Amino acid sequence: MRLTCPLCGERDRREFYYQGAAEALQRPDPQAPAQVWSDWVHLRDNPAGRTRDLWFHEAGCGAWLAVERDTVTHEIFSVERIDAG
Amino acid sequence: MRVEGYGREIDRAQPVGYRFDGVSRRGLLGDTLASALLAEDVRLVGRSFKYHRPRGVLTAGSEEPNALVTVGRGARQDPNVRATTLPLFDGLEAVSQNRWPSLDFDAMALTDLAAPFLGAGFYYKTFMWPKAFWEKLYEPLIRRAAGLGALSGEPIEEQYEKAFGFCDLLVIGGGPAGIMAALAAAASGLDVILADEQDRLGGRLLSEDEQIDGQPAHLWVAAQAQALAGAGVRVMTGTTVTGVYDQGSFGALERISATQDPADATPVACFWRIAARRAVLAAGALERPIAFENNDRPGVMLAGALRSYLHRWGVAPGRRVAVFGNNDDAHRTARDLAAAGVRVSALVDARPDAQNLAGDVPFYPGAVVTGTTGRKGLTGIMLRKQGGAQIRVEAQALGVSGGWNPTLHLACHLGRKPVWNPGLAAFVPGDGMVPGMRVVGAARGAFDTASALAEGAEAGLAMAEALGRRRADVAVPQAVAAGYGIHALWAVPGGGRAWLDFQNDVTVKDVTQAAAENYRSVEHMKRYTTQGMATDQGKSSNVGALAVLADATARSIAETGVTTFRPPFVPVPIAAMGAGAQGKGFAPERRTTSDAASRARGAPMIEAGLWYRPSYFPRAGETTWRDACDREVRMVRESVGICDVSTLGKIALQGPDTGAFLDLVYANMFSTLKPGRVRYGLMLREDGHVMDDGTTARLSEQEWVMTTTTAAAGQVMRHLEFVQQAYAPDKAVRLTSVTEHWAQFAVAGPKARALLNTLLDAPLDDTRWPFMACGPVTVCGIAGRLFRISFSGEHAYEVAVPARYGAALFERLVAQAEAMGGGAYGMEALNVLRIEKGHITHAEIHGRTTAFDIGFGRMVSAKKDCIGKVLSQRPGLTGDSRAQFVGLRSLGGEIPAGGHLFAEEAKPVAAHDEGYVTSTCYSPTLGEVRALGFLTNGRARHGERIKMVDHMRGITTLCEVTDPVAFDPEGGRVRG
Amino acid sequence: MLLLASGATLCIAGNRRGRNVAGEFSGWRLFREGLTRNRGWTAHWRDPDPKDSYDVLIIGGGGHGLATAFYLAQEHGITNVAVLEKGYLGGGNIGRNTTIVRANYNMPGNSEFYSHSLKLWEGMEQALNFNTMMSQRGVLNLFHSDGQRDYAARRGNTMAGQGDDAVLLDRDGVRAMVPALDFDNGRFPIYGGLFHPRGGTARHDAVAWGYARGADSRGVDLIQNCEVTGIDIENGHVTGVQTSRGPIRARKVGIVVAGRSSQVAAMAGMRLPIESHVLQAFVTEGLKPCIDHVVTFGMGHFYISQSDKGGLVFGGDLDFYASYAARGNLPMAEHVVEAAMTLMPAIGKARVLRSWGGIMDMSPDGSPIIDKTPVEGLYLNCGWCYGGFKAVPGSGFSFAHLLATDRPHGPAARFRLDRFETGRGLMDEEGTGAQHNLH
Amino acid sequence: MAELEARTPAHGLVPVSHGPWTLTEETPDPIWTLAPYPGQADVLSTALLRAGLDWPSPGMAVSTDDGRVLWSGRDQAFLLGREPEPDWAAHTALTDVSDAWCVLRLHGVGAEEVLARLVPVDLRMKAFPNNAVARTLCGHMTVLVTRYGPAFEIYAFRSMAGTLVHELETAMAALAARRAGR
Repeated sequence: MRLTCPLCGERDRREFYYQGAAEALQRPDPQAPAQVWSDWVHLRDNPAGRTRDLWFHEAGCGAWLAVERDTVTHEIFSVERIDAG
Repeated sequence: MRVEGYGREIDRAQPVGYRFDGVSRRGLLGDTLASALLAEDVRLVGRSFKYHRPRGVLTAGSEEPNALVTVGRGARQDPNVRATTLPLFDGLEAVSQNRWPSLDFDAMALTDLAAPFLGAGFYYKTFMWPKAFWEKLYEPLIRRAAGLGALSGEPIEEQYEKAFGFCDLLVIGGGPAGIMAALAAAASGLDVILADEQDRLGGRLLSEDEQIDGQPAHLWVAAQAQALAGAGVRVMTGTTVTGVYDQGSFGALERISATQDPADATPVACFWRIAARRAVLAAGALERPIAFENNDRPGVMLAGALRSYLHRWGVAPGRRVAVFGNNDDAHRTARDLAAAGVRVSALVDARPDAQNLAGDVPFYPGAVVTGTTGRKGLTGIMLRKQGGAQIRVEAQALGVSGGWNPTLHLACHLGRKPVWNPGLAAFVPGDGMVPGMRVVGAARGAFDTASALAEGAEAGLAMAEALGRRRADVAVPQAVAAGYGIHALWAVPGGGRAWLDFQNDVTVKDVTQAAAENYRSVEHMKRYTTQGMATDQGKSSNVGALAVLADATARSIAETGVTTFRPPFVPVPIAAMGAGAQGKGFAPERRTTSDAASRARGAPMIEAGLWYRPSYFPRAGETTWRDACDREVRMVRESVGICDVSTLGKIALQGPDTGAFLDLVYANMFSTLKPGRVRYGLMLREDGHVMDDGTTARLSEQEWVMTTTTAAAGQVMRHLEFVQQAYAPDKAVRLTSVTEHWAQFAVAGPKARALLNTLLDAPLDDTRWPFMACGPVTVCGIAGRLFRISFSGEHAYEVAVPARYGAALFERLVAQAEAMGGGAYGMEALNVLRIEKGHITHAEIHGRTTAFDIGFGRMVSAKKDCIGKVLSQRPGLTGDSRAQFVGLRSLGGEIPAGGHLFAEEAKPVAAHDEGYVTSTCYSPTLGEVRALGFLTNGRARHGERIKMVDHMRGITTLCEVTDPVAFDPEGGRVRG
Repeated sequence: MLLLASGATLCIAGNRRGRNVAGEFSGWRLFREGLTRNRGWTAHWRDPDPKDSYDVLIIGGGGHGLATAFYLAQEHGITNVAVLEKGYLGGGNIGRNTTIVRANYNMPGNSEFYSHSLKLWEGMEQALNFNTMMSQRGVLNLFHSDGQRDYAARRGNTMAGQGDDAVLLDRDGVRAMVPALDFDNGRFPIYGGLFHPRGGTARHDAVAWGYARGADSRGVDLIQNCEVTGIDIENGHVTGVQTSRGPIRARKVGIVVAGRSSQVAAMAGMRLPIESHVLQAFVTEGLKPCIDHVVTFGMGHFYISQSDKGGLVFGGDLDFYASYAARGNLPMAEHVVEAAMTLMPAIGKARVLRSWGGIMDMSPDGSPIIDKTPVEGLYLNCGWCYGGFKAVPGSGFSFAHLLATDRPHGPAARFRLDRFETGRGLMDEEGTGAQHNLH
Repeated sequence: MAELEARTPAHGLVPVSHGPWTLTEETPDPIWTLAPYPGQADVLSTALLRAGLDWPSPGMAVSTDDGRVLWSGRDQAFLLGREPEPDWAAHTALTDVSDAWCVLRLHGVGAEEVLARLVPVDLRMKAFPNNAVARTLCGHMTVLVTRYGPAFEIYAFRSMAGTLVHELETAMAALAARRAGR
């Protein structure tokens, strides 16, 4: 697998650390009910198809990236920095 | 036998001496082991897996199922080598496999007599009684009988390597299609790699008598090799592309050297990882046999392989050769052999309407071979002529062609299935099976040379166009467009055993029996019969077997489907794919600046993650590690000790928003920390458990430095980057790892200040340097940093200098400490010191503990949000039912880490389990065994007696539950 | 529509003993058939068309689903049961794993469950009249530091407390058992190992076939090529399923579809604490016996054993990214093989013949779920991470118990769905927390 | 007070030669990381221009007589060979990492073939010209690789100097043997 890092260009999968679904970016409000928090940490859509998840270019530029891709075909649609705003 | 005037690849002037099964033999330079053996009429070369049937060479390529040998001796012993692809070299020693005592007389061949009782899946139905006998008797017997070659049992000696390659276009296969694709793409400006499995380009053309552009095809190939080099194509011969992975990633195995010369440092093989923007699969096709009774005799070969042996190595495997086929291509074998003067005793064609294309040979259209004679080597074939008459024909070799299967394996590696083409009686690749890959030539089912050339050229141009280049003008050479005219024939009906998978001994009957037992799915059939699971992965047998299955289940072949094509296309040595990892190469070694000095002092070094740290520093007269450890602990408690703590993660944080950022990542408050001060911090995961702990110092208003544990340094850095980029992207805070920049040493003990004062430009005092102070210092004239922090519980500092001075400073510190009655201390003493003080490490914060568990529940600040705060308040993460951090004082005996805790009278079984021990030591300070652990509701149970049971070491010890802090609970010493 | 009162138990007379349509298997039978040209062998299971309704539907004809059906019939006499399989029986992870069987877990919950499962393994062949080639050759977990040894001891003590077997070996003990390891030059020295003699391997496909044959012979309908496309729910009760072969009514429905759990649960409107990940495994060409146990490396995921056919079967870590493509990527394959080279360089000449990938249900604590769902009559069995194969008998037994009695089965009582919300009874063996792919 | 002796990261490990390649140690001193705060990259860029330098685009280095600035990752660059101006701290995090890196120089025709054994990035001239920079891997180590003049510079963690030299030397020796065999 190869990912095109917005900073480094196309790179081998071995340079990246994978974390999980990109919904980790939407951290609930500290006042939100406990169940909202628990669901956010534990539950996943886990789609068989298009998904958005988080990868860290750990052995590269150090950018955390949101990758849109297909979990069945492994096609990659986009790679973005999560801090790009 | 050798055939005069043939053999494009051999040099008749250069004999090569080798041994097979101990017999000295002679081949020619350019031979493979298989061609050399066949040239000397050695037909029996191996034994099958299950019935130990005699086996001979079937193919001329890597798909060979039969001719597997073991090469070399000692650590260089290499089992399961295909004789068909092994280049002959002087001194080669090869032996046959899976036979005892010899290839010629194999006692295990008795199993063949029991074959009626050993059909498909027999082992699932027996060996169940008596129960113990499976493991004691049957399984060992089966294991010994199974397997092929043997490993030497010694670590390998040769070099292997790995490499990365990059290109615009990867062309897989260097036959006519591949050559044209590469030429056309390169001419259009692409950066091309052309990989071919054989050690020369040409593919099938090497084995054929054909013309291209008016010249013999193999000479045309030689000319193209020049052209490719001229066009800048990177030609990788001897390189098999083994796997296709996502986004144009490919694995490939390059065989470099097979000479087994210990003096040669050349790697044996290189495993390539190739990234290509586009790919052309031009891997050709593989011929398949036809099943008929006793079609497994040595001497029965594939028809195309006979042409390879004739044209490439000038070899015919017998004086009389018969050919059996169901397509026009088989006729070429009869034609070429006859032209070479080999007697063709029969050309048998199953097609009733077949025309003889082979010239003057006995021709039997509409006939089939129904059986063979000759146990260890073919002597004749039985054939049933059109109309039914049976005759016997003498033959030492039989070339069989059941047609050709496109070599489409790589196109299927991403999970797409090929489609059945009834006209070709073969599976062919569909479009777009691998994004960016195009399949051309025989690999797509275009079996004639003219089509291969044209399709290859077009693919090369199309790929160039797809990558934004202009198509070059490329002339497609002229070649014949030979017919194929296949009429499917999978198995000749008959009573005896007709073999499909030669290596695994799977017969037509096995497949029909599997179907009768309702193993009708192609996957069930494969797994039940082991069809296609041998070293060749069924390359020549799978399609025939599933055709038999389709017939047995009254389904079409298309409906029946194929099993999954999986990498690697050819087996890859573990040593190649894992090159570099043998010994220390598995992971980088990290050494501190004091490493050499520690080793010089005799310290045994132990692994701490990737780092090496000293275990203890032995001194004369000390006989055990405990002697040294106890002495080092006393040294720190009584005078002063030096310990390299550089391995702890150090992260520089800068920027006006750092305080707020730290408040988010730490459970406790940091924004209130004053410059020049240090604070202990506890970091949680978002799920509310403890991630790591450490100290963070505020060096100035905007400059902070965090320490992490050695174990979690990488994880914490990654986590901090995530929190910053995800939740605080606009905040002015930047993180930089400075772990490697600073060499940092703990100076601990009552004389720590006195020691440092001998090295610092300005002396320390309690007013400027109270406990938890930090700031810049000058050490021996070098700008450094000082932190008054303590893991040992003593008056202690950590002093940091740029790493280039680390080695020198360590020596100075240790020398000074020794002069003051102290010295260096290692991990063992460090561990004792912290256990005495009840300080946690990752033995305690092992990922399942909460702040509550370790008694730090109140550190989770109520005044602010932090990572992990909400989930740390889940009901299950606090309370009396949690195992809580406690100290344990031995009431006599050891308290090994890993022991479990039980009430004194309880039976030590799971139902009564109340906790466990995480850390243990003999405390020389307290003169007793002390441990740390977790005990259900432990904080409320200080003073209780508890039983530690360690079944593993057979130890039971009564303990008193205590506060974790065993020594100096008031903490007076760190401030003293 | 049929409404099932909550808590009602199903008790339908069934054939608990089972009469195999293919007849009893034995050495004698094999001999007899051999003499009569093997013409007497018949189908190991029927291929029935689905009926209109069943008492229990099991979605998923993998190892766990087939075992569930078997134990429903065998232990509870519930035989009006259908197993619905999208593809072929045993085509999921039971057909692509590294065949390791063990009961060497540390956390309460896992410990008692796998202990029970191992006992079922030990009687499986007699219970099924099918040789699944259970080979208790022993599982050896190596450790490479003092800290790892302490944790191995802790785990060994848990096992002993559970009544299972564990032996803590030092370096010499390991050397005597597996001399082919690199004891002298490896990157991470071998300190010792935790040996679990009753662990071992089994022939994975045979387990699926044995349970299939056993369930079929007790009256269970095994329906292949039948994909569930919807779950029918009325007033909070499950009433049946929609399939590619038409609707089927049922009083109870069990979901046992590792690798598709999230998709099937979504049909009932549920979101699961599951992420799907690829795990690769590898087999080499056949070799004469050289590794007699299951050996695992402690400094990176790597585990290896030798099959009865001679292939070295080994595996490693997840590919780490969410995926439903049952195939792996090169970097992880290389990493696994590199671990092989540092641990046992004597197998360097062995050639990797085939690699494959299975889809793992990764849960937030690395441990499974066997529980009711908020939908009455709908039950869930998922989250096996990579513990699925060894769990097959225990999972089937416990899930059948839950389906039949509506009460959790003792050894699986902690596999609750709500543990993540409450934080009670988490079973995080790895200590890596709620990041699914780290378990 | 006596000065402490300084030691370079690859002390005693290099030089190494095989075939046409030589491996030597470089000591660019000092090395500072420059990490402008969010929205401050332009300000830093202007300041660098004033100092005769420039803020490099990702994957590139700026080399002038006044020093070198190597892009070194997300919002970060290495400043080599000179100290940053103190007033840059107002908009940029400045960190002295001079001693954190072991810097090796691999010289010789076809050095990219040596590195192709270890580095998963195309380092051929066409893809990786002079002053190109990549943060990537060398074997299992995270590194920074740059093409500087006729040679490559490889920056790895100081603590890994031994492994770095060993891996490069192994690759050099194997490739040299391979070439000698032809």
